[in-house]
Amino acid sequence: MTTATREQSGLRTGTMAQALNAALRDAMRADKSVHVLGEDVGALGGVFRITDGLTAEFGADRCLDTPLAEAGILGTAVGMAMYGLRPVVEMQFDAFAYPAMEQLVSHVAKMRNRTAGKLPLPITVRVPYGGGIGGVEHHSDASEAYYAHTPGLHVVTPATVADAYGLLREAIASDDPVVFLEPKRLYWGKAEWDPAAGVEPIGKAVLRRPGTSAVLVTYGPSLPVCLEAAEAAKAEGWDLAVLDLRSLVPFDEATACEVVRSLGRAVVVHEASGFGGAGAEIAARLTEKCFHHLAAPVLRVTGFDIPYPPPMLEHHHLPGVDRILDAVARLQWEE
Amino acid sequence: MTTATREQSGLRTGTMAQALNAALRDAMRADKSVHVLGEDVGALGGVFRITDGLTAEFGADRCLDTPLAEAGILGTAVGMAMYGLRPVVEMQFDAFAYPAMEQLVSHVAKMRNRTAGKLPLPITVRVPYGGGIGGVEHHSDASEAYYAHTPGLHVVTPATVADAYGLLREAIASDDPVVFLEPKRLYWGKAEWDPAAGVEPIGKAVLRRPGTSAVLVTYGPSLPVCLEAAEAAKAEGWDLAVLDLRSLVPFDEATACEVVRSLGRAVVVHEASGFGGAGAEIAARLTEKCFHHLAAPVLRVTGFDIPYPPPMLEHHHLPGVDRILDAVARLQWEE
Amino acid sequence: MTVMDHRDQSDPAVVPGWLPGATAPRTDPAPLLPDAEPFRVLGTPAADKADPGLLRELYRRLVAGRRYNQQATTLTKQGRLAVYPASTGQEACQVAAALALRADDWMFPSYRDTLAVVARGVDPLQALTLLRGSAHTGYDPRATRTAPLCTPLATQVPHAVGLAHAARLAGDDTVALALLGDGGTSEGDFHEGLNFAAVLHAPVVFLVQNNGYAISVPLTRQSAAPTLAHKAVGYGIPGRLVDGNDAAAVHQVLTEAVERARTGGGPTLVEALTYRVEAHTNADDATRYRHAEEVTAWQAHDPIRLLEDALRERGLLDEQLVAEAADEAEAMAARMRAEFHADPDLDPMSLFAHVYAEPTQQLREQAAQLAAELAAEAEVHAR
Amino acid sequence: MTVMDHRDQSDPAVVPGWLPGATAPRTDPAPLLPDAEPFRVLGTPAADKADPGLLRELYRRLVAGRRYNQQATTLTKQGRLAVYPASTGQEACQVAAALALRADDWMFPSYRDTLAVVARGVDPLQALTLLRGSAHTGYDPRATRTAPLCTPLATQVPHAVGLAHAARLAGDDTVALALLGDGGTSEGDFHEGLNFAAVLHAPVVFLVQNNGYAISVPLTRQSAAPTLAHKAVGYGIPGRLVDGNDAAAVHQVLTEAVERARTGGGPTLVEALTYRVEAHTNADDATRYRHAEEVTAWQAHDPIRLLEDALRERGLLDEQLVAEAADEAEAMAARMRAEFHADPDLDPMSLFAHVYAEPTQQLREQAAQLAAELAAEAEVHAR
Ligand SMILES: Cc1ncc(C[n+]2csc(CCOP(=O)(O)OP(=O)(O)O)c2C)c(N)n1
Ligand SMILES: Cc1ncc(C[n+]2csc(CCOP(=O)(O)OP(=O)(O)O)c2C)c(N)n1
Ligand SMILES: [Mg+2]
Ligand SMILES: [Mg+2]
Repeated sequence: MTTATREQSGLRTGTMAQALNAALRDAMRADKSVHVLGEDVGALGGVFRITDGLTAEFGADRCLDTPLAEAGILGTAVGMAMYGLRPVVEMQFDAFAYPAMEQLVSHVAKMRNRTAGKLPLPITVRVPYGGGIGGVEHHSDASEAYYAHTPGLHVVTPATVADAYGLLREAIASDDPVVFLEPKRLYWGKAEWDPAAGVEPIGKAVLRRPGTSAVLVTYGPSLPVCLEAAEAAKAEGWDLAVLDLRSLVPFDEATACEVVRSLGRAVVVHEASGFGGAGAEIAARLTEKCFHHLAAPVLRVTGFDIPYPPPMLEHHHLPGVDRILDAVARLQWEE
Repeated sequence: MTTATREQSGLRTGTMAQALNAALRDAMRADKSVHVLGEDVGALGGVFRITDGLTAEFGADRCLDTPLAEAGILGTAVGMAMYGLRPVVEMQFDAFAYPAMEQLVSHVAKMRNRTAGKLPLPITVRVPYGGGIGGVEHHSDASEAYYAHTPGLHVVTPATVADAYGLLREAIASDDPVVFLEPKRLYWGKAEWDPAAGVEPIGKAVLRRPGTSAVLVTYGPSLPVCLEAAEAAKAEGWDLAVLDLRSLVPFDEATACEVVRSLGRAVVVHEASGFGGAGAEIAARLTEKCFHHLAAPVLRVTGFDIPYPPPMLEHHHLPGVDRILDAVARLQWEE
Repeated sequence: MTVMDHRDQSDPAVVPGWLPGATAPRTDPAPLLPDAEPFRVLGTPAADKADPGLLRELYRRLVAGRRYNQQATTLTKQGRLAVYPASTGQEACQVAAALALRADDWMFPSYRDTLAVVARGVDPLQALTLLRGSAHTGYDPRATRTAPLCTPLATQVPHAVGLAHAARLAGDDTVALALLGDGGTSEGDFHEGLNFAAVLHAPVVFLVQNNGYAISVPLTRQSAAPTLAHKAVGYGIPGRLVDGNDAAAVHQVLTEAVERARTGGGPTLVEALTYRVEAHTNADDATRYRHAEEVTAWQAHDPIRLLEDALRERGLLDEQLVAEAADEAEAMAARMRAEFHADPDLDPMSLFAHVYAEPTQQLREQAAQLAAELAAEAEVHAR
Repeated sequence: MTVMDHRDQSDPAVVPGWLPGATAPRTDPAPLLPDAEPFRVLGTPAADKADPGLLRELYRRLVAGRRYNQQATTLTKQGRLAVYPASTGQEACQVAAALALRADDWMFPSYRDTLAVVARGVDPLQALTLLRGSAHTGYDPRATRTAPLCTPLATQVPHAVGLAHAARLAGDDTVALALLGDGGTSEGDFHEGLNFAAVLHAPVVFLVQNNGYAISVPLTRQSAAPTLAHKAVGYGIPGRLVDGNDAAAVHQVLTEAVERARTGGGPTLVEALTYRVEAHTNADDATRYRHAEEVTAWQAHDPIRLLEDALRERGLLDEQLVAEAADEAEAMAARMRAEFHADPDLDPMSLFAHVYAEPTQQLREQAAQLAAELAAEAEVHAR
């Protein structure tokens, strides 16, 4: 994938929300063709404030409050991209991207292919993603499986502040459409990051923690809980590696297979419902490619196969440290 | 699942399209609350003639030509179901169900759960499904993975004429919403079937062909090609079993695991794109449950990860006998 | 004759088939267009003729409604509700919508319409489970003929249409009322729902509470239509414009529309002009997108004040009424405080109870897993 | 001043903020409403003043268009096209739409508008790859400023709006024209697109070819609106009604709408009343849902016939024109027959060429797999 030029430098400290905001601002400064549009992205700065200040700096033409209609937003972005712009669309919550499903699957994902490469659509669709923030129904869906199964889309989700900045810059610079999933519950976590430092480009997984016993394969909102589980696992005598996929499409099979082959045991962790989730693809693929290196089947720890629960019960649904360690314990250590 | 009463009896001969038509007619005769609605389902009998004659017999109130708006159709069906009807919705082609994705995911799938069981929605969503009929772009999508990943939906696809009748009766009788995927390219295949005979209910897989070497796990449109491959495999010295899942949700793990454990080798076959497809779930699940019985990883033979090709190239995309046998050959027979 | 034949049978203007010269409007658009001025009762001569009982009833409920909004907002500040989208300033719409319906009619509320649901008779605490975060829908929609509060905007519109259509097919004279906001009219589901309603001639009424904003987006960025009620003509149904802060006017317009629907007259689109006095929800910061003067201006046009003035004018605002209304409101607020004082006892296993009529094998396993985890936790706690 | 500020700056009627009493229509609806009678030129006094060059040009292209429709339909019968949705009877709309645009404008056709695409200048064979089944879009949309033929109904509407909006932001005076059918107006995307267009004041024109049917569904089951053009008022844009079989009238109405859009006047919705003389596609059986008399009635109102009559009346239908038109049409038909006589040579490996800018690792593996299969097949054939 293309690597966005990094014109800004100097260490910054801030939340993921701020890093995303900085990425948008820097991308808009660097390239006049970058336009932001969506519901409440203007004066309000978005309900999560990711677009804060963009209308003030770039004007309402560059950061556009649209009418309330997601298919209309994405469809309008398609037309804008056809004229040479790089639209960055904000969907207000995951479940509110569903009305745009037809535009996404039948046009955004396919336009390059339908026109033999003549009409690529460099659209970034930002989706505040997943649960864990006490949102009432329809505010906490995790819909990455729909997108990852749709050929023509890239599907990216950052798990760190630095990646939030770096991957969003890469997504906007990409000539392909990118569904950019922003883990809601990581929006407010702070860290230091260097916008100029560059990050691994889209399509590269990163080993966030080395380990010798088994690997937790994860992405986006589940990275912190995996790191926590790896810490806790020490007490049980397990030294767990943690692999952050960063993008589901492209899927970094080489890196994932390397670590799985070397350890022989893996657990895939994500918060979306398990059945037909992205974890199924990851487990099936790793198994197929690493079969003879496996001491145990690749296990999955995921959300249950239920509609997302009300806030007071969501912690039972989301994979937590105990559930991850239970799975690790089932990795057939005895043999 | 509930088992629909079978008031009709006597052997019938006909195509899958005719069996589906008979199922609708018999269901409407048996239960006044069954209503059909969709685009062109009236005088025309649907573009595939599945609703042929229903308006003539039951009137336009029971078999309703709707305005052209899929979210409107499904949303209207939700309201009808809330008032006690059993709507059977026809989507004209898979890709034309995408506009209804929000209604499907946020309401149809969740309403029972959202209302603690007070508002179940006995809606059947019929979707002419998959390719292989020379359809131009947007007419051959295979979208089962989206539905199978959505908790609250049942996902069913018949592969035989008898199942087309039986499973559609079961789907209509079910108190849960069912996405009923009708393999387009099997619409015109003829067979004998007995409407009174009863079929295995939704949720039961059926071994279509016993075998001793390995099993092909499949569903819907890919069953015939799997049976063909099993025939062809005899020449190579393989005796392949063929398992027809019939429903992805509920997934008949018991039956599938039994055959996989007994044979130790399995290939999952479907025509949808492989990445994040239903085959990933099947492979991951069977591996997890049958790991120590496996002589080789569960392999997948699927459509490529590309937008559905134009008619003149579609045969390269769809899994065919050779591609299936290639996969069988990779099941590590030497060891 | 089937219900679906109504247009061909009853409307001789409908051309039998599509012929050249089938050009004259099939329906006369003139009666469909809303009046230029919103309909008003309070402060007009019509107020003198309004039923005193109704005005007093509206008053009691508006006062209770305002208090409900306040108490719920306070509960969010105390962390007792996850979120609350207040309808403060819109109480006239909420209450009138409920009173315009019969018990066997159906209401399809949007996420902001908790108060309308309560005014309809749903238990005020059960109506709040969604926003408390303890359960999705806390009431039985069938028992109360009130659909769940609907968050995905405008998706409830086709539901109302389908229910109304089914009721009509059954020969019942039930009417469905769908509530939504100005922003919701931009969604495809609004359009598809209204078109279905018109074509099906369904007994359904659409009430758009136009409060000038969709979160931060003002109406001028939402629509360029003369009024939102003008959208009706594009579906061939009447559009009506009403002052949404005039409870008597909203009540009358909705009652007429409901009656029209009930007696086979088909759907109506009603636009009520009103204002959301509070921020979008407790989580919102309205100072980012609107001026304080706007709020002040609307407070002068407050629905309770308008009604009080009208009642006073007619000598109907006696001490007893004021006291009764205040007591009722306080009693409800006290009940809310008492009930929501502590977190409820919830059964985590309920997560698996209503996914399907019968749980799948996979769900049974997942339930067993959670049960085991809970047991292990309990053991740890017991130690 | 940004483009987005246009309404607040240029329209003093826009209320600054949402205030009580913000009740008078913000836009006067009267000029937005279509006339009761569709606009006509041919057969009216206006025909005498129409530009003879334009009329002759329209004639040549209508004749060629009719022949194109016939030849394509014949090719389906010979199995040379996978499917063809003929626009026979609608040639006036198709041709006039193309002629109303400048080369640097953009056209957004629906799946029935192959002829409009050809009339716009796209190579007639390249325009047919989709329906032949050899490739999706056969022409370069950027080079021809013609979007791909769009099958998912009404989804092209917001595309046209977005492109027009982007052009306006760039300071270009490019206009976008979106074509769709009567059935397509029921889709949410139609609604959302028109609303965006109106709010963005985008230079876009919408042409609804109302041919009375969406496959089998007649207009009375599709809409209860006075006319489809009346939908315009709900967005605050003008609606115009035109006889879709009167090529001069469609041309004039579209030219005016395009000019209006080009000069900052915003979007227009045009409804053209016409008829699909053939079945929906070659795969359809129209006898199931409409009477033969209907077809006969429309043949008397055939667009070519109307134009011929007008030309004859003015002495413009000379032998040379008739011969020229026929020759042109035959030459095109001959080219279609020749080109489509045999199946094309297609490269299966092209399947992987344009999924992403760069293929993923997985796609490279899949391509290798297909290449190996093709090689193995070739080997078998070689033996
Ligand atoms: C489909 C969908 N998109 C976005 C949202 C997020 N959202 C919730 S409320 C709201 C604004 C609604 O405005 P309006 O319809 O005017 O109702 P009001 O809040 O003013 O009552 C938005 C954008 C949603 N709930 N559903
Ligand atoms: C979203 C969507 N739903 C359904 C279809 C299937 N379909 C193709 S054409 C058609 C009818 C279109 O009618 P209309 O818009 O009037 O155009 P016409 O065919 O008359 O030109 C339908 C239902 C589709 N292409 N897209
Ligand atoms: Mg509002
Ligand atoms: Mg049509």
